[in-house]
Amino acid sequence: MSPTIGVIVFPGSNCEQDALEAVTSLGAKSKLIWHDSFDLGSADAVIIPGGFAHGDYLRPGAIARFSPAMESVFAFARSGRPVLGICNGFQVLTEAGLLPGALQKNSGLKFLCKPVNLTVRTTNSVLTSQTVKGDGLRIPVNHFEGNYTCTEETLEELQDEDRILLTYEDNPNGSMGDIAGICNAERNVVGLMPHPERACHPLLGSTDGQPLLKSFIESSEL
Amino acid sequence: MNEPVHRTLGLTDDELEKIIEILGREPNHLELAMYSVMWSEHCSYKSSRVHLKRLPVEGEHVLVGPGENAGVIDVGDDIAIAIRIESHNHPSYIEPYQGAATGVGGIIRDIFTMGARPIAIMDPLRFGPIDDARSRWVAEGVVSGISGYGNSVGVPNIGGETVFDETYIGNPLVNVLCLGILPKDRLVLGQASGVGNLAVLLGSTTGRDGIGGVSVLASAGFGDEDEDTEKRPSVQVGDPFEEKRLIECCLELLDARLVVGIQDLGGAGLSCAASETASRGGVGMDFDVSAVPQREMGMEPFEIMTSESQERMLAIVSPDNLENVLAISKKWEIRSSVVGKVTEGGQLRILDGIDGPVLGEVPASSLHEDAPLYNRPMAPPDDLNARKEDKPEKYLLETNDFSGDLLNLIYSHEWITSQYDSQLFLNTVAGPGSNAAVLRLKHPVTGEDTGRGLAVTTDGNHRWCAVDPRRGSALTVAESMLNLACVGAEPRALVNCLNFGNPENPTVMWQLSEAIDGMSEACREFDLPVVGGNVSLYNESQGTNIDPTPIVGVIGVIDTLDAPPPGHKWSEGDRLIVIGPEPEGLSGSAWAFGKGYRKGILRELDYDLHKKICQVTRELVQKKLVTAVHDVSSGGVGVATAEMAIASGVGCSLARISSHEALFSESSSRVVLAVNPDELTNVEEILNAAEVPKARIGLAHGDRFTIKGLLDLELQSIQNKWENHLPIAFEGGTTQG
Amino acid sequence: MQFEATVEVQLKAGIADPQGSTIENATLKLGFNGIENVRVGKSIRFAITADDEVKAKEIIQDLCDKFLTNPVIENATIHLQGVE
Amino acid sequence: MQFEATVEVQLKAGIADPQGSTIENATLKLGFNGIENVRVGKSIRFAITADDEVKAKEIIQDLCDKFLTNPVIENATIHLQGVE
Ligand SMILES: Nc1ncnc2c1ncn2[C@@H]1O[C@H](COP(=O)(O)OP(=O)(O)O)[C@@H](O)[C@H]1O
Ligand SMILES: [Mg+2]
Repeated sequence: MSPTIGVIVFPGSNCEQDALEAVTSLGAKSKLIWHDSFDLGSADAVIIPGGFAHGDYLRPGAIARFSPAMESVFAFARSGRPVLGICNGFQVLTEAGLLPGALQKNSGLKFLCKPVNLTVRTTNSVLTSQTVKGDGLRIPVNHFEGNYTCTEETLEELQDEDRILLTYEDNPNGSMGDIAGICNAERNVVGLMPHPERACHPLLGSTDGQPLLKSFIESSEL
Repeated sequence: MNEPVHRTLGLTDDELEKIIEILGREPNHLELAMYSVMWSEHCSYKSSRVHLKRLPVEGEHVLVGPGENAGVIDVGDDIAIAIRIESHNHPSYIEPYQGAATGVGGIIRDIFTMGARPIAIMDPLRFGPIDDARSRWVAEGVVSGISGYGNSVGVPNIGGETVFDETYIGNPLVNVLCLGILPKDRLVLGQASGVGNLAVLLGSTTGRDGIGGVSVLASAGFGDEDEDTEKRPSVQVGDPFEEKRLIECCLELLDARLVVGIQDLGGAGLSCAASETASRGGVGMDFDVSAVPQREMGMEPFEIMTSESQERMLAIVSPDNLENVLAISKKWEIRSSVVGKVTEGGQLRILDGIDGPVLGEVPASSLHEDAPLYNRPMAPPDDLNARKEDKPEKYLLETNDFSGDLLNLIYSHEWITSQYDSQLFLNTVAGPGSNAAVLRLKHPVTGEDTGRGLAVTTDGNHRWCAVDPRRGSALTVAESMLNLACVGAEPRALVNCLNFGNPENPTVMWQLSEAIDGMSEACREFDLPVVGGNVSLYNESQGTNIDPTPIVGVIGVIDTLDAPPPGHKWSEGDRLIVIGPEPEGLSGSAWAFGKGYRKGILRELDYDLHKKICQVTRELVQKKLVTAVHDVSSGGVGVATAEMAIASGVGCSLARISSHEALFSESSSRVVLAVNPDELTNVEEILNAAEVPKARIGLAHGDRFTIKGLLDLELQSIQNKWENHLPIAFEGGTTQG
Repeated sequence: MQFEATVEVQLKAGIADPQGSTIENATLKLGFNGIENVRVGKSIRFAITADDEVKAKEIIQDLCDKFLTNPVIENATIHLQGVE
Repeated sequence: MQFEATVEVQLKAGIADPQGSTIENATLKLGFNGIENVRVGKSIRFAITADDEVKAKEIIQDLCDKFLTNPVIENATIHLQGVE
């Protein structure tokens, strides 16, 4: 039985269909979950997709994290189910406190859309289990606020607990520790700024997003 | 103020006479305000309409031609594509960020009004010289405005153009094209029908922004002028979040077939939307101004009717469906209010309360159809012949720094394009920086991949059009055809945005008329229907008109999209071939303009040869016989090959390019091909069979960019110049004052 | 002399502030009542060295006009405080 | 009672502020000397109705903690002024 991936849609989200297309192309079932509903239905795993939830007004994720669906995602995550935040979804997860740190404006103060090279730092997470440590992945970023920022203690903790999943080869946004993606202590909640769903089709220039999304789908079967 | 009111509103005495004739009485202030905005150049096309009629508009695949919010074409598989281009030049000069942002918002509304989901935008831009700090301020603001709005509203930006030239120093051009996709049977038109149906206003509140010229009507009510401008800002602020919800809400309403017609509110606001929907449907409308949600206290009816507040739509709904419409709006957190109802006859009545007093009453169609039409005086420039004689070739002896000249002409657009989301929706196979943008064609409802593709290009060339507006426009269309051929696409339709100076100047009118003739001729020759467009006049500052700048957007279809198109990257060892006629003349070239030689004569386009070149290029691309391909345009063969070398990271040795003309001429119908030696015979056979002129010009290899006898540069040095050109320029800082 | 300056850049009165309205709506949903007319601007703080307060103000005003604001849609308010 | 509130949201001291540095560099290029330590924050103005000033401050503080700032990187300063 292929698992069902629920994709949360806030007003202003815009990558929800892309996430859906990518995970179904990899054999999962998927469905959209409107932010106003507490009911995550039969989702085995949840993706919070990219976009501009509530216009990113005030701060990305600042309003979205109060949605009913996020309350359910909170419980879902606490129960150990896989949760993935991509780009805006990562921002929502940090605002919601499900992941540590914050995402500030890019150090170059410009929106940035381009493919970047990432290095896999650990395979111990729901996003990276199917990858190889040290491998390079070419995946696009697409954000204005992708500059990962946290306290020195948090950074140390992330490093010590092997919770930095992906780093940039050539830091595009000023992120501390070149961080592109991290996970929580339980390793079932993950967030990353690059868009793996944009690298899942040969016509789009890279299929390096596939192992990440495959890992995620597989982890939701367990 | 001694000037009669109508004149301060920009209406002539004759126009007032006409209004009196239509109404059979003097108009009141509200009515006058509505006529003044609807009969403005911007809304009525009064100076250009007589000329626009000459453009060919019919074609096999055309579902909707000019006259609606967007053109619509059939691309097969029950899929239709809506396309439109519009300018937002003047607002972008005074507030670049918001001017450009609201330009993006406006064109996107034109597309989803048709029932189409917006899937891509493109942005042909023109700015003053990059060494001017204010022009950089404009450019930086415009680009971040397009980025800020477009990315957030969720429509990828897949291409465009950026030109810096002194002609735009006091008047930049910000044109935006939008493409939408719809199942053929969802097509809706912006019309009202069904007496008793309701007009529902969706979206933002209405404020005093953008009521422009008509604000004089109320100046008596306010004290000093400063306060007045403060209360009636000419600048509108875009709200991409509202627009995003408006898109989703409207598409859901259309999917559920809950609306009879729908219309965006653009120029002239509610006056335009109410009268346009009514007159297109052959009905009238009772419109209740008091029901319009207002952002500010104490707005006058004329302010409400002419406000250009952004992110609003007017839907025509049968009373049975009202409840459902309101429910869907609520889901998307879109404000909705019943503001009017469809009536018999053709009168647009403005009321204070739906059963309240009538504040104004005009025949709805008179606001459009009776708008004045001018055939303004035209005259070629007095020195036309002398200009033709003044060719750049005359000055050749003074200049022979081939390397320096080439390096000055190349720059990467990445500083701009990396600020745009170019990939959303997972369609973008070739994005910014390609010969033409290429999108996967997926069914808009099922999401199923058709295995086919769409290709789009925007082109404009003020240099060619300054030298000769007629030939320049024809060449612009030709360049678009060739761009599409380079990605293997068959052209289907064209839209245009005609950016010109002051139409009251006979030379400008002559330029406009010539350009339209050139464009018409080319479109007829290429069998390319014009499905829509926009005219932007009065692009002038301090009495100086911009060079004529018609921009075209052309869309085509790729039958089998199973691999990305060849692009600019050649491989070590590839043979390089140029196909097309011998280059001739430097007039209108980027090289010549860079040196200040802005006159001369353009060669006439050989349509038959151009068609052959397009055809054979398309064939080679479709058969995957070339590694790389680049049409020769701005900067000539020099820039084309340099860009290919930069993209590849592989240099080249070229020969048979031995003069300025050979290196920098932009004469048309030429393409650089890079061919793997194994395919060379094959390719040359096809070229021979096609009877197109061809010349082997060299070999891709190594780490130098060498043209025998002219220049020899390290590839790395070209690359650095290319990459750093814009970033270094912008590091010089910007200032708005 | 050195001064601490704060420049508050606000949208002019008639200009729409979508960010402000969205925040206002959100406060309601979060259960905060009685909050209205939310307007979002920038606050720019810096240290400036100038001969005297008048001179400092002049420089800052110039900076605002040229660079920190677009007077077409924004107003600036300057606060200044001596530190030495 | 109604109050006019201004909440100034600033990045915490240790947090890098690229916007501030960019402005600082630009001032130099434009020929302004003596401008240093530029920090850019938000200024959020609104009207608030509450029983009294203490109550109003309480509500705003709560609003700041929950919503207007991200405590990981930001601080808020509250200014309040009665209007009735
Ligand atoms: N240069 C042109 N070529 C062809 N059609 C044009 C041109 N300019 C305007 N049109 C058509 O005239 C119609 C009215 O345009 P416009 O007033 O700009 O629309 P809107 O009301 O959406 O602003 C459009 O359908 C447009 O396609
Ligand atoms: Mg329209």
